[in-house]
Amino acid sequence: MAQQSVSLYQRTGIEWLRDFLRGIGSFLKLIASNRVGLLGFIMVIFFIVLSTVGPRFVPLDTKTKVTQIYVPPSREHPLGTDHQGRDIWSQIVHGGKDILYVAFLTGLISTFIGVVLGSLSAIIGGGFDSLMTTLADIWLTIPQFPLLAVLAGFIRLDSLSLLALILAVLSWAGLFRAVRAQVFSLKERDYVEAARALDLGLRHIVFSEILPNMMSYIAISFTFAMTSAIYAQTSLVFLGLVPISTSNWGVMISLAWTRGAIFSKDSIYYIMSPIMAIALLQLALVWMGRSLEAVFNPRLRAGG
Amino acid sequence: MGVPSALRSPKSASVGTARLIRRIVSNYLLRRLLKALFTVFFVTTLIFFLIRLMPSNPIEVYINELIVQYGFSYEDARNQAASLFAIDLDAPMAVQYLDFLRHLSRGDLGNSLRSPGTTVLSVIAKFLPWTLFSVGTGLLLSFTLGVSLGMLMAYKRESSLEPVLAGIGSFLSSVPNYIIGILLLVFLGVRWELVPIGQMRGSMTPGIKPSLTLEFISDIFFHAALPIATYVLTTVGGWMLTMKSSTISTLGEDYVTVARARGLPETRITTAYVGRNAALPLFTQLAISIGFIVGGSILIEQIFVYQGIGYQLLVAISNRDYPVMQGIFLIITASVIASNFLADFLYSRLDPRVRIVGRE
Amino acid sequence: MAEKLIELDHIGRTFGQGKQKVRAVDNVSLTIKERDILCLVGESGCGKTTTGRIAAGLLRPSEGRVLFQGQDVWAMERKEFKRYRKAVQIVHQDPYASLNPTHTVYKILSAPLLRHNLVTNAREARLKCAQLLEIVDLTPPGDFLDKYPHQLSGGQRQRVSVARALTVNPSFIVADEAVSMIDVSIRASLLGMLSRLREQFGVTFLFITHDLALAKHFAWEHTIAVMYVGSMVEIAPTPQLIDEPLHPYTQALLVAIPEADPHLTRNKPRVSLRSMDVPSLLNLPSGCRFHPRCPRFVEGLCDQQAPDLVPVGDGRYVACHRVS
Amino acid sequence: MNRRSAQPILTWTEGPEADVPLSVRDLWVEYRAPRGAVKAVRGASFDLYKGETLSLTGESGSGKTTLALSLIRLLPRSANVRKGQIIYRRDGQEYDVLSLDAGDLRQFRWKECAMVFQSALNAFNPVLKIWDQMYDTVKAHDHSEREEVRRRALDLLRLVQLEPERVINAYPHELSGGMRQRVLLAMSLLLNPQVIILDEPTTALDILTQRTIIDLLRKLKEELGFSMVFISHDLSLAAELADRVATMYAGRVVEVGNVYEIFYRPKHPYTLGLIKAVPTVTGGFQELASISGSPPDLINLPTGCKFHPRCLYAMERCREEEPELIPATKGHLVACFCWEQVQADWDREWQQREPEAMEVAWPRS
Repeated sequence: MAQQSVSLYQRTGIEWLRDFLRGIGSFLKLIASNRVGLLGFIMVIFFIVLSTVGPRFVPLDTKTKVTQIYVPPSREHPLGTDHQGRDIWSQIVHGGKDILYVAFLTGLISTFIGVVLGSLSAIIGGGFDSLMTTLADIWLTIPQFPLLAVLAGFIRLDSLSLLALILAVLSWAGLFRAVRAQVFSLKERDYVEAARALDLGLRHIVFSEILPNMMSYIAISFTFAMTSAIYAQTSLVFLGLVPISTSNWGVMISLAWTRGAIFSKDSIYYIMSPIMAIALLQLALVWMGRSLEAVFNPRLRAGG
Repeated sequence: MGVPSALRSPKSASVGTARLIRRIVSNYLLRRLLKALFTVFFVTTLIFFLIRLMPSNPIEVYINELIVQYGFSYEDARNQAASLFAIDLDAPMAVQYLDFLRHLSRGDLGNSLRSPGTTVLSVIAKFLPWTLFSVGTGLLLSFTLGVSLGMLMAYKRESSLEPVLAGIGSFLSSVPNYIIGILLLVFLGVRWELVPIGQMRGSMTPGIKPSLTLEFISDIFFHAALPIATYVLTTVGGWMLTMKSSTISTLGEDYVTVARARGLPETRITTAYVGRNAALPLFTQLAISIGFIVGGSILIEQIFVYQGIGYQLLVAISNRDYPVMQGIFLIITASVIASNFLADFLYSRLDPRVRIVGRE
Repeated sequence: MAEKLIELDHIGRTFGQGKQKVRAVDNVSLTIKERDILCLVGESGCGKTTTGRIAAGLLRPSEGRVLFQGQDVWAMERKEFKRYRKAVQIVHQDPYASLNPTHTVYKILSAPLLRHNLVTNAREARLKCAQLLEIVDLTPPGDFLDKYPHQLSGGQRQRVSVARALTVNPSFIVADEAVSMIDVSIRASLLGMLSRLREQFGVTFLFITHDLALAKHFAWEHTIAVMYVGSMVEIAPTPQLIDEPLHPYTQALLVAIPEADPHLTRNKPRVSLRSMDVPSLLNLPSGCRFHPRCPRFVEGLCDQQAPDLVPVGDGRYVACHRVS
Repeated sequence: MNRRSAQPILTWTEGPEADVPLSVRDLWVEYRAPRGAVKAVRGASFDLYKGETLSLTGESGSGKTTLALSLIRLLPRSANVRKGQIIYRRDGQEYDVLSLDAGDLRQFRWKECAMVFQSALNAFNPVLKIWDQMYDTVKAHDHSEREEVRRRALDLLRLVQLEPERVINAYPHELSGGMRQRVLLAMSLLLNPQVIILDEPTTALDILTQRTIIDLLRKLKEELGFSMVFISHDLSLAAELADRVATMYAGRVVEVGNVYEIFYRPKHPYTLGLIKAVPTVTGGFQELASISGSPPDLINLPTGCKFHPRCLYAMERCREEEPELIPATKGHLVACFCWEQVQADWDREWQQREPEAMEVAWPRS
């Protein structure tokens, strides 16, 4: 009997590998189970590939060609050309990198701030907690975008990382509140108390009992922080408040705006391309955020 | 028979100071008012120190500018700066700060650097009403529309209408507001030529006299139409989706089931039982929403060349007109806080649980 | 005579502050001997769960001492405290909240084993987990080890909770309404399993329940303690408490509980209480907490002075002016 | 209300049909779920006699709440009544509840058949005063004078032992759970209905309050003469209050009969198991027995009798065929192929344990 149970409960390396692959498979299956989420996921992947790998294959067109101003889409120019006869497609390919970089970095920093401050506030409690909540409440009533615009008036926001840092710091309050509420409810769960009784240690409690159960929250917060970072960044560029150094979609809209392309009937592809790129990226992130919720929430996995 | 404490009539006793403080702390509206005042104070302080402590101190920048561009002596430049910023530059920081607060409490926000002789207050007085008008109308419209559509979606959540509305709602709430503004301009104004965008610029037709005539009112609505449309389009999606989920969860509440069991007419259930309770959480969301929509006015007024406070802020920023920037930012924050307070007030009228909290 | 394992010495616990201050537990003393069962009975909100959490060392009392094998728990050295912490385990009420939904049964059970070096490798951990599942009657264990909590029924989850508590070989288990949310048709087998643990492993129990019938069944040869709105009203060996309750609250409770026997329940005497409302913890009555409802209320005594829990012989304790 | 088309109705009652205000026949209700259809009620049938208390008992998932909700057609949207009849009778007329139109249904609810819900804590609209909700209820059904409604409401609140003037002007959150439950009880009597359904009305209350409410219910029923469907998972409440008891398992009434019959001569192995699983408070120590196995998965039900995987009496036939609810003795129906054997075993056990017990148990027959 004992012999039997050993072989019954022993797991070989191949089995572990199989389980691992199965895990990835079920992750993809879950993403796929939500149609809108899958679409968002594919679109986000597309934008990432486009902006990271794309520039290697599509050179940025910088030559002015007077004969080719506002040419409609063709084989040669899939999205037509701009007011200087340059290829729009190549600008789209090259214009996403900065935006994604800032969005990703902002998401990372602000999620980190939110998770650390929110968890600390919920775990320490007492005076620290009430101070932090009051601060967050006040912070939330300050209109963020005007503050950002005023800030841009004071400092030159020409470093992408600095911009990301500022955007992340500005958005701490919302994330803080969400994470704090989550940790507050999670730390009162019976299984956390059981872990305390079993003396499993703070690290186990935080990283194994609490965090995995708020992954969906964190993931959604992350995508949310990314969308607001994209919004803030492109609007600042559009208003000309952030020094224009490289080409990105915001710069394209801004140029189209200042060159009056908006008021020209021929320039529809020029103005619509960056607009659609930004709008689709935002949509994709929001959709993906919803499906991530399903992936991390095991109660929704019941069927699988 | 015992009576719970909440039902006992309040003891008629002398009201001591301690009791007064407890009253204030336990009164929802007073608590909110104190918080609002504190937030205004917090923001002004933030702005003051931001200006003074920035790596490139805008006051120093301005003094330099006066010296280099206009050949002022350092002393003259300094005096000019001090008078425009309404700050005594020689005093220690703490005194400057108190001075600043004193000026502020008198409503003195300093003078514009770029158009000498113009007070910041007059700039605000001239442009703020237009923003309040367009943003307020937009918010009201989108709230009403969003709440109605949200309830409709919740009630018809198994029809084919719901996914369509949900799709539109999620599209509108995820696409940035300036993009919607540009799209309106490009398609309605340029491609399809449905609206005369040339004539719609500004906040009213030059020469028309402000009065309570139909002509004037329709004129200001004509000029504000596109900004208002943009505000509505960018925020209505959020209200729709929030109201939908709030309504769905309210529909699952026991008291709605009980109301049905009691045989109440469906209209009564929809309004007094579902609608009123489902809308409550939306009032707490107004805070973030108002801030967002007012902040968005900077972009929207720029796109439609609407002469409001957001447009003026951008002008001030690009001119580096610091006192105006500071003043406008303060007033924007103050109006957001004031509207939040208003939302809180409405909320406390609608939810008796908030009102009574102090009596427990 | 068995050794005293856990003693609660005049403990009290307050939650919140200012106006929201709630006195959840007030001046409660209890002694539990080794291999004994103490059933703590009371209505929801009477402070029995708080008492249980204090006994399990999960909550520090605001006043009073908790003694484990004669040592003050909150004055212990860190190492000693950890030993106590592991010796005392808790099984919660809600089977749907007491297991982490993101972990498999194996992960739930192996975490404490690996953390405290009770096993040396993963293979041994799996074996040990399988043994634990067999102890709590989840057989064959292979069917359960890799399941997530949501794939188990309420009763099965509760068994996993017990198995998790057993990983660290506890000498004392606080079972907080451990079977209350389980369907009656399978309750008895769970109770049977718990009793077996006492016999097999010498586990001592603090069994918390609102159901006096359940308490009577589980602790027939042991002791029942009755709580009312944060304080202890009566402690007695089970058969005596059931046959001849002394405190007016216990009497009222015994009479009020309906029985699953039409004759018995319909022929129970009626006690008329002076009030129908349970006092709020925010606004406790003066003197004896039961006095606003008590049929044996004496004016000027019961509403002035809180009675102490005093021994009345025969291993019985009562807190009532009219009894002692 | 429209008279329903004259159709013969099967009935097991002996007297005239007018004495049966409510009959349920072969009711099937399913819920749509991602994994498949949840078969909550599967061919449930019972009669409610005039002036009696019928207790529906069963464990979680037995379908008792679904059954109760379908009586006043308050099932959630995901539910679907597949077939069956719910017949309501008043003044010699019969109505099919399931085919009432919206207007008639609204009138039927509360005026004919009121329901007291499990969680009175949330049964009231938090933003309206108790009076407004009382008045709403009356206004929805007839055009009574405001003053008259107020007087009646105050009377009823007094009847359920509340301080009427205070309670009527209170918001729900100002009342305790026990008070709210009594207000709901008073409200259920507002329109003098013929039938009241009570769904676990005392589960959330403390025991002393529960006892008061039970006594109150018994008194009210005697004074006002309504019929009551009392739903509870707690066998002891059924023993306390019911005239007749119906046991439900996996969406079906498996046994129904007089309360003494059910408790002292159960004929279905499931009822028997339940009785053996519940300890009494007073009296000596009793052995308890569990029913083996676990409650069935309502999406993938076993074949044949749904209880057979847990049943000690199960035979080959039970695995293949589902037993019908048939009369075993007068007024005592059971859905089991082996009920005779169950009863024989039970009798033997009783006589061995307490010879006089049977005498005590049969005061009526």
